[in-house]
Amino acid sequence: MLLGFVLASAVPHAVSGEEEEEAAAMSASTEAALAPAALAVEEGIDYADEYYEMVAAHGDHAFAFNFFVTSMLWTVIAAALVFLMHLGFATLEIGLTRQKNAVNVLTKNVFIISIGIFTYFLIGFNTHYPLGDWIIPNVLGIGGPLGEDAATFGNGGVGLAMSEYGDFIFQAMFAATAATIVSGAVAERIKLGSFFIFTIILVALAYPIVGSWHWGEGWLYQLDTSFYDFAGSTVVHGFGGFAALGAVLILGPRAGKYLSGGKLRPIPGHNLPLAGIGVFLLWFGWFGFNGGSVLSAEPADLGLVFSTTAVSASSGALGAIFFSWILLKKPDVTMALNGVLAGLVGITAGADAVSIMVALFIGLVAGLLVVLSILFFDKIKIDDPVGAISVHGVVGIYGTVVIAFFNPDISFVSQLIGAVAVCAVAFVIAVVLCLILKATIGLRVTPEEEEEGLDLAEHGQEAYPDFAKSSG
Amino acid sequence: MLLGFVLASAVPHAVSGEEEEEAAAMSASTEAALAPAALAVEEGIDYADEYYEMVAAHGDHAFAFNFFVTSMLWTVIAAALVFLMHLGFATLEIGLTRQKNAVNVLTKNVFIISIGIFTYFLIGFNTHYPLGDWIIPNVLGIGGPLGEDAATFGNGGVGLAMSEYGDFIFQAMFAATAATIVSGAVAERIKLGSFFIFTIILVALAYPIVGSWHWGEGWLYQLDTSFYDFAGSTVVHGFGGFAALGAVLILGPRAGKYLSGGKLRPIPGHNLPLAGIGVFLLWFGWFGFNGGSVLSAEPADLGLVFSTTAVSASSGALGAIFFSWILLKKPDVTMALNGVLAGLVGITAGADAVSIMVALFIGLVAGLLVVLSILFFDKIKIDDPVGAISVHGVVGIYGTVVIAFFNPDISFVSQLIGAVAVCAVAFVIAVVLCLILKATIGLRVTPEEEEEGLDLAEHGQEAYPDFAKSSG
Amino acid sequence: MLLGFVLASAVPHAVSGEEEEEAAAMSASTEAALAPAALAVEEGIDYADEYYEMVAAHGDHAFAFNFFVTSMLWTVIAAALVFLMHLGFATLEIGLTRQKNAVNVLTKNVFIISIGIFTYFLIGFNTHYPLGDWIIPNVLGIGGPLGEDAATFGNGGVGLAMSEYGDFIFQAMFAATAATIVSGAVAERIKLGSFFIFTIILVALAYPIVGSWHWGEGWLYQLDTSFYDFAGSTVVHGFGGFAALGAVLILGPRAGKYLSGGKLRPIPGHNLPLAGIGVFLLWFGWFGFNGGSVLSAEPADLGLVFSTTAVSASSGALGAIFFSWILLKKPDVTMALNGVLAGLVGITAGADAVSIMVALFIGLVAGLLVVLSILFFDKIKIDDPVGAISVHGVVGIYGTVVIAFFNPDISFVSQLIGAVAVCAVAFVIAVVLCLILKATIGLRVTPEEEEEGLDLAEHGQEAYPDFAKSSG
Amino acid sequence: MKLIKAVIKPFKLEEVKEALSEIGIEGMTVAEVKGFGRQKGHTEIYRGSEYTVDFLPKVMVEIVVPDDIVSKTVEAVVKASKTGKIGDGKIFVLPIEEAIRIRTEERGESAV
Amino acid sequence: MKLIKAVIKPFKLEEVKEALSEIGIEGMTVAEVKGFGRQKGHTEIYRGSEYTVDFLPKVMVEIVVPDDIVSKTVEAVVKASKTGKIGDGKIFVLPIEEAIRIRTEERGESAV
Amino acid sequence: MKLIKAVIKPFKLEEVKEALSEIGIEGMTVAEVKGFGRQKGHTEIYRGSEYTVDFLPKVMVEIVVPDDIVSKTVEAVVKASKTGKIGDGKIFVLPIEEAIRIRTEERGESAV
Ligand SMILES: Nc1ncnc2c1ncn2[C@@H]1O[C@H](COP(=O)(O)OP(=O)(O)O)[C@@H](O)[C@H]1O
Ligand SMILES: Nc1ncnc2c1ncn2[C@@H]1O[C@H](COP(=O)(O)OP(=O)(O)O)[C@@H](O)[C@H]1O
Ligand SMILES: Nc1ncnc2c1ncn2[C@@H]1O[C@H](COP(=O)(O)OP(=O)(O)O)[C@@H](O)[C@H]1O
Repeated sequence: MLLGFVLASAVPHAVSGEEEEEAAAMSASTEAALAPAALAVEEGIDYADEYYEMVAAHGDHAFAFNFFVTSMLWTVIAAALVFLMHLGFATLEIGLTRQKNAVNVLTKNVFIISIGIFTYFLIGFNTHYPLGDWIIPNVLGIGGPLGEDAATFGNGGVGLAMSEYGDFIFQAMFAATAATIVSGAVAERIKLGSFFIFTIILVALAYPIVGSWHWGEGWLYQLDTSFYDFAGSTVVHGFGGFAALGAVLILGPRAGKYLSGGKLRPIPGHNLPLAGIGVFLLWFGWFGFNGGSVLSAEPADLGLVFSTTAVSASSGALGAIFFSWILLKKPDVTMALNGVLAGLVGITAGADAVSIMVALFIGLVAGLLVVLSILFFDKIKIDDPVGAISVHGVVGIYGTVVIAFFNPDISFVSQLIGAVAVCAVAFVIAVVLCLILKATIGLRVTPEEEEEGLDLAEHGQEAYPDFAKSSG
Repeated sequence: MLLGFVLASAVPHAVSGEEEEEAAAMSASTEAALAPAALAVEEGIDYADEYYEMVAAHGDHAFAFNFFVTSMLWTVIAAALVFLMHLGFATLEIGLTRQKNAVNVLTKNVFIISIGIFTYFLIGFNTHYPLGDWIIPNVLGIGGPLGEDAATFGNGGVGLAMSEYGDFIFQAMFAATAATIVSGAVAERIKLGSFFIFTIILVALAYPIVGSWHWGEGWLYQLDTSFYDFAGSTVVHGFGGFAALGAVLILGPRAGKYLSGGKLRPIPGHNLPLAGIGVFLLWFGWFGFNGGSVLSAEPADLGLVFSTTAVSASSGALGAIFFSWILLKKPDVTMALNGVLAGLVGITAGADAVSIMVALFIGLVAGLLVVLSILFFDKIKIDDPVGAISVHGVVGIYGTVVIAFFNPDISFVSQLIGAVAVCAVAFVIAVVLCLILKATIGLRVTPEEEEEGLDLAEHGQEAYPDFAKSSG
Repeated sequence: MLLGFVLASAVPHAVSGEEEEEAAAMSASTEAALAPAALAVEEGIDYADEYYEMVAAHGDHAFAFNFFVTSMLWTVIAAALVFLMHLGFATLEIGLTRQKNAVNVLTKNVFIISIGIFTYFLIGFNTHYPLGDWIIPNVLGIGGPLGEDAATFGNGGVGLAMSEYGDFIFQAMFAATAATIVSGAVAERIKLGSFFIFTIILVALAYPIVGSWHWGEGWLYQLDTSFYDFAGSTVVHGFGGFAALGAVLILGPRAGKYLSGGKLRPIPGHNLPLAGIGVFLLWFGWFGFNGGSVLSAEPADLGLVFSTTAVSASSGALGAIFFSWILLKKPDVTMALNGVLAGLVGITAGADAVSIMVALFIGLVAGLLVVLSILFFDKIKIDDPVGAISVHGVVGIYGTVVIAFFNPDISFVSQLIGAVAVCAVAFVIAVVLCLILKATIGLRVTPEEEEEGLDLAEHGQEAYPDFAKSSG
Repeated sequence: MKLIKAVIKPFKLEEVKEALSEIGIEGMTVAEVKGFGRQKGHTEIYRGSEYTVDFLPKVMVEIVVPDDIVSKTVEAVVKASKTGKIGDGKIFVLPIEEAIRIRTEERGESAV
Repeated sequence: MKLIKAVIKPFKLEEVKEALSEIGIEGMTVAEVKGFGRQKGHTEIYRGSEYTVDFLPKVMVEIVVPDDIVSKTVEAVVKASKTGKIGDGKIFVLPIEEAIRIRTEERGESAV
Repeated sequence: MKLIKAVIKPFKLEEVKEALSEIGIEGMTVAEVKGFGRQKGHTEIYRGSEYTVDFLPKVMVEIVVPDDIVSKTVEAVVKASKTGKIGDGKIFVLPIEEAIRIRTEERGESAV
């Protein structure tokens, strides 16, 4: 008997009187409830039947339904893991900046994830995935809020084994990432209000529009050989990294970092253990970022993606540790931390498209690259407190392009086009936005506020009021 | 062939000699083990058969078994996520109190989760779910330890797709929450020993008894239209929040907070980034708290619940950020943090019973409400260092009642009865308990100990011995 | 129709042109994609069919495939949880040592997990699981990198329901644990370079070789009654704890701890809340450590293992809190933290082999034992900043042996043989390694470097440059 | 002019500040210090081992005042900071030869 | 010899140090302090309640110099630390009776 | 009475305290400071850029003693804190005009 798909009742599940009575009856039968299940099966008691009916309702698709259930579960768990990356970003950024700005950084990060989810629901999701509903074909589609009937079974086959709610919540966690990346780069000097406006536009509009070119099946997807970016080395990290570069260019470096005479005075982060916590949490969350991007619980891909992700992060760390030790004579722990992240960003484009051995190589090179890139940007006076431009921007492009050499189905040209197009647009959007903010409400705090710290100046709060501060 | 349900062997799985030999034989056949599975299927090798037998043993219920497996997996993962909320509570409370009490706060939090699980096993679970075995019908049942045959398949149909072990471990993580909520409100002045006793009684007895009225299918469940509280806005958070109110009333405010002449001297928390970590972890864990309360891996509800939870938290944060910015002229980060929690508590009663758009609204109002509530309690000299009474108590009631306006199957009157009854009883229990403790072993440390800090006074330890302290 | 197992295509999944076109076509059909699934099933639309085909391809094994999918998902999630334990170890070690060494400790911990995964891929996995391919039968097998066709379905029946990728990534997270345990014990005085070399040898060779005796089905497995160690009380924790003891013996105590005249001057950790974070994270991750060791999503074992793990940790904490309160007159929070860990290590050998009530007892005794053991090692001048020798070594052996009294299928003699053999070998390896390092590049920093702190001496970095330091 | 150095209990700082404000003193400089004295330190415990912490947290207040209000100042500090319990602290009076206000380069009594 | 105690704004420390180095002063000791003065503290907010923080972070630099370079030293400090805004700080000059270099046990001016 | 200000290496504090106790000195006040002197600072590295930290952690011990035990005290401090390596620190002796014990309002030598 084919009962129809009970889950399809996409209106929120209310508590209906009858259902409750049934349930009451059921659990009142204490003995039955505690009986060994073997018995249950033999006697065919209600509760076993209940599952049966639910699943069996799918008839020939019952197998598929169970696979869908597991996949959907993985999707929401992966969403939670990606959510936790925002704590990783927050603690990394707090740790690598000064204590006088810690409240400000925390506020920005709470805001970013909140506005990210909020706007992704209202406009982002349906802009990101126009499903053919373009304003400018393959370039621009603007959508409204996520629909109310988003609990559907089967949203695109094995390749997207989740309901639309699942898709929404997973992608919503990604959306805020772009702004978070920028946050780290512009820290300790940007005005809170301006950063809020910048974030809203970046997250609600820029990210989903640009993202629609690839994941929304826009023009990058339509290239002869599709642009390939598994979990977003380019469309998430590259986008964020180059938006950061644009913003920093307009904003300028922190006061006191570049001295007259071309000398550089580093501004050490105030809590390296906290930065370390951030990186471990990011690595942890990345299992959801990459693993969830399998978009189902397909075990072959899942195993491969977890393995390539972990190995690339590891070799990124090792590359950065030993390279910084040789290059700088000392093992710089902040380089080790950035090495982990470089390994992760580097493998994100191709986590399902290369072998573990290749992942090991990709990560190792990412670890070297990020060290050089950080040194380079410091040299040309692009002041990026957390290294976001290098980690996400430079390594994002690298990771996107490098996989063309290891997987014959991926086109070097398409990868280059995609990476450059996305990053260039991100850069331009950020520059334009920052110029407008600068010309209107102002982009940067005053030198006095910067000196005093944004916590007191903008929030009237101290992050650590009980501790004596050092000013050497 | 119907082999019976092997999982039903509820006695702990021992290692039997034969099984091992079999296993040895199997993995010794290296080549077979590494052969592509396609081959495996074709040749019908042992290990594929082994699964087959296990699942097929359920005969017609084989579909159902797979659904059960996934659901049970989700239950234990959700339990782990809720467990992590206790780290969230711990860091939030440590961050929002002074450094001189950090060891004390940490000790309380390690104790709470430990005694919570411990007593929930020994008495709580079977008191919470009397399964009809009442002493006073629908009001009071006292149970013993969880049974040993708790590995059963099918504990209540789709609505509770987990073994009793799963149910136990998931609910055990909730049990300690009530005490944790109180912990934050009474911090920095309660005697450790008294707090321990208070916690034991609250967690081992009060919480499960009151909880049995709803989740144990007691009188609140028996109302004409059942009281509805999906994951516990009232029965967990309201309960904890009003127990906190009762305790604080007897305990009094921290020394130095309310000055003569009606003036108020805030006592800033010593580590706001740590408080931020706490809130992010709570949000993360709440996906298990609400998501796990689906009580199965049913994908429709799961997607909806994750989405409403995330969106409500987001709009709670945004509501609190902008409201505090307007009201207080500065964006107070501690209000932003409480806004997230308010959004979470607010949606907890109806996470599966409203649309995302309604969740957005519920969270937004929760964000405003919590700001006003915190200001209010400070005005009437109820000193609550972390805002627990407002976040969990006030918003808990709000979240419980508000859903009646959005879901026709939920009764406003039932919601009001439930919320008021549970909160009132929690309040009375806490007041009585605290009065008894005050009259006997004493509830509060001496003024000297409070001044010196509970870490030195009660523990003879310092949380941060290497850092210089500030006393301005 | 039997299509064969698509997942068996163990070569990394590339993006093939046709697949993409198909997908494009599919999601272009917007309406269909959003239609309620009930409809979908009725009309038999493509995407539902796609699942169907994938699963149905397994023919009679389709049930089994779904179970495998869920199990494999659990394996990778559990791997991520075990990964997070490394953040737990890192923060615990940072918190229990002095601020002047925090950068050094963080560096070590980033290195450990990275080199652990890195070498486990290149050599460890296939050394750990020789699959009969021994050099010295049942004692020593040395393997190469993990193969490229590791995405296979069915790697050992219900008892190992994961692909080899899954097995690799889960076990890789364990591998680094041994070195992490040592890290805590040798903290604040070991040379970074020497520690790196020590770690590489321990993790890449010693751990997998010794581990192969049990989990690789070597001689311990071949005992008349197999040695039983569910998730590794001995083969992970005991191994690490006794390696730590060996290393500390050669390294000696930290300067200033043992004064002339037999007096002891404790060296308090600089950040107890951070240590608390570490312990909560370890507890959280342990659900993956023990739960994942079920090696499938078998719900009966999963529920039992989560329950025994949580209850044992709880009673470990309570045991240590009250015992230290009675013994030392004050509730020492570091003892409470070690109590949690003792409860966890204690139950690790038998988490699936005892009832919850027995787990409660095992944890309680572990909590007492760890307090006594820490006092004992301090008395005999074995300086172990984090208590690793006691928590992992002593309690590891205890947990391994004690289960023989509760489970008739486990042999006391086998347990003793296994525990002693593994721990003794770990101890000897560590002693020899440290002696060699001492004689060559040097094992310990100079007294001046130790005094100044390893952060400045070895890294030229400060963990908390903005905070004033205290030197009382 | 004199420099009055007062070592007091930390929680008395607020009261001392107010007492000084009341008698018209508009400036002071405060440092966190640790004191060793007749008031013995306390015993702490760490992982089972007891040890004594000899140094207790104190606050040192430095106030430069014209000669004529030295005794008034000392009295104000004593009154505000006294609890009568051991460890209340000390006041030391030192001679000052010159005082300069950086902002205006004023010198002498008008600078303080 | 004199002891010059200068209370300055924290971000001026680097400049003061360099100014002193330039006139050949090779030693100084610096402490984090908090200042109370005409420069009023700021208002902070915490959970909705405003409160004033009266004490502002300052740095105290102590420099012992031979008598003959006291005024040069004072001038250098003034020049380097002056912003002209309220709260720039003070310099106090105190007599020193003896100075000893611990390492060599030298005494007097050669010790500083 | 004299105020003895000793700037020493932090890890010598314990020894200095014991040396002073031995000669019967029962009180002292200690502050964390940073020193700049002939002992050059160290080089640190952060994200690939080197920089020098000129200020080194030191501890300042302030001890008020009657005139007659000044030299004994100075000797005790020198002995306990000397390593012979650069950066051992300085001792300065300043005149004190008055000392008051807050608790008892005793004045003069009996107050210290
Ligand atoms: N001789 C001294 N020189 C400098 N500071 C001192 C001296 N004696 C005491 N102090 C300071 O005064 C504080 C209080 O002194 P103490 O002897 O404990 O109590 P009381 O002031 O009640 O006699 C000490 O903690 C220390 O900071
Ligand atoms: N009488 C005083 N004694 C000691 N320190 C003082 C005194 N007056 C001011 N100071 C210190 O000098 C700092 C600056 O003084 P303030 O009155 O705010 O501004 P200005 O120096 O511009 O007059 C104060 O913060 C305080 O540290
Ligand atoms: N002129 C000075 N005034 C105040 N403090 C000084 C002076 N010279 C040195 N010091 C303090 O003494 C410490 C040690 O001095 P330094 O010149 O490095 O070595 P040494 O004492 O061995 O000559 C310095 O770090 C500083 O704190």
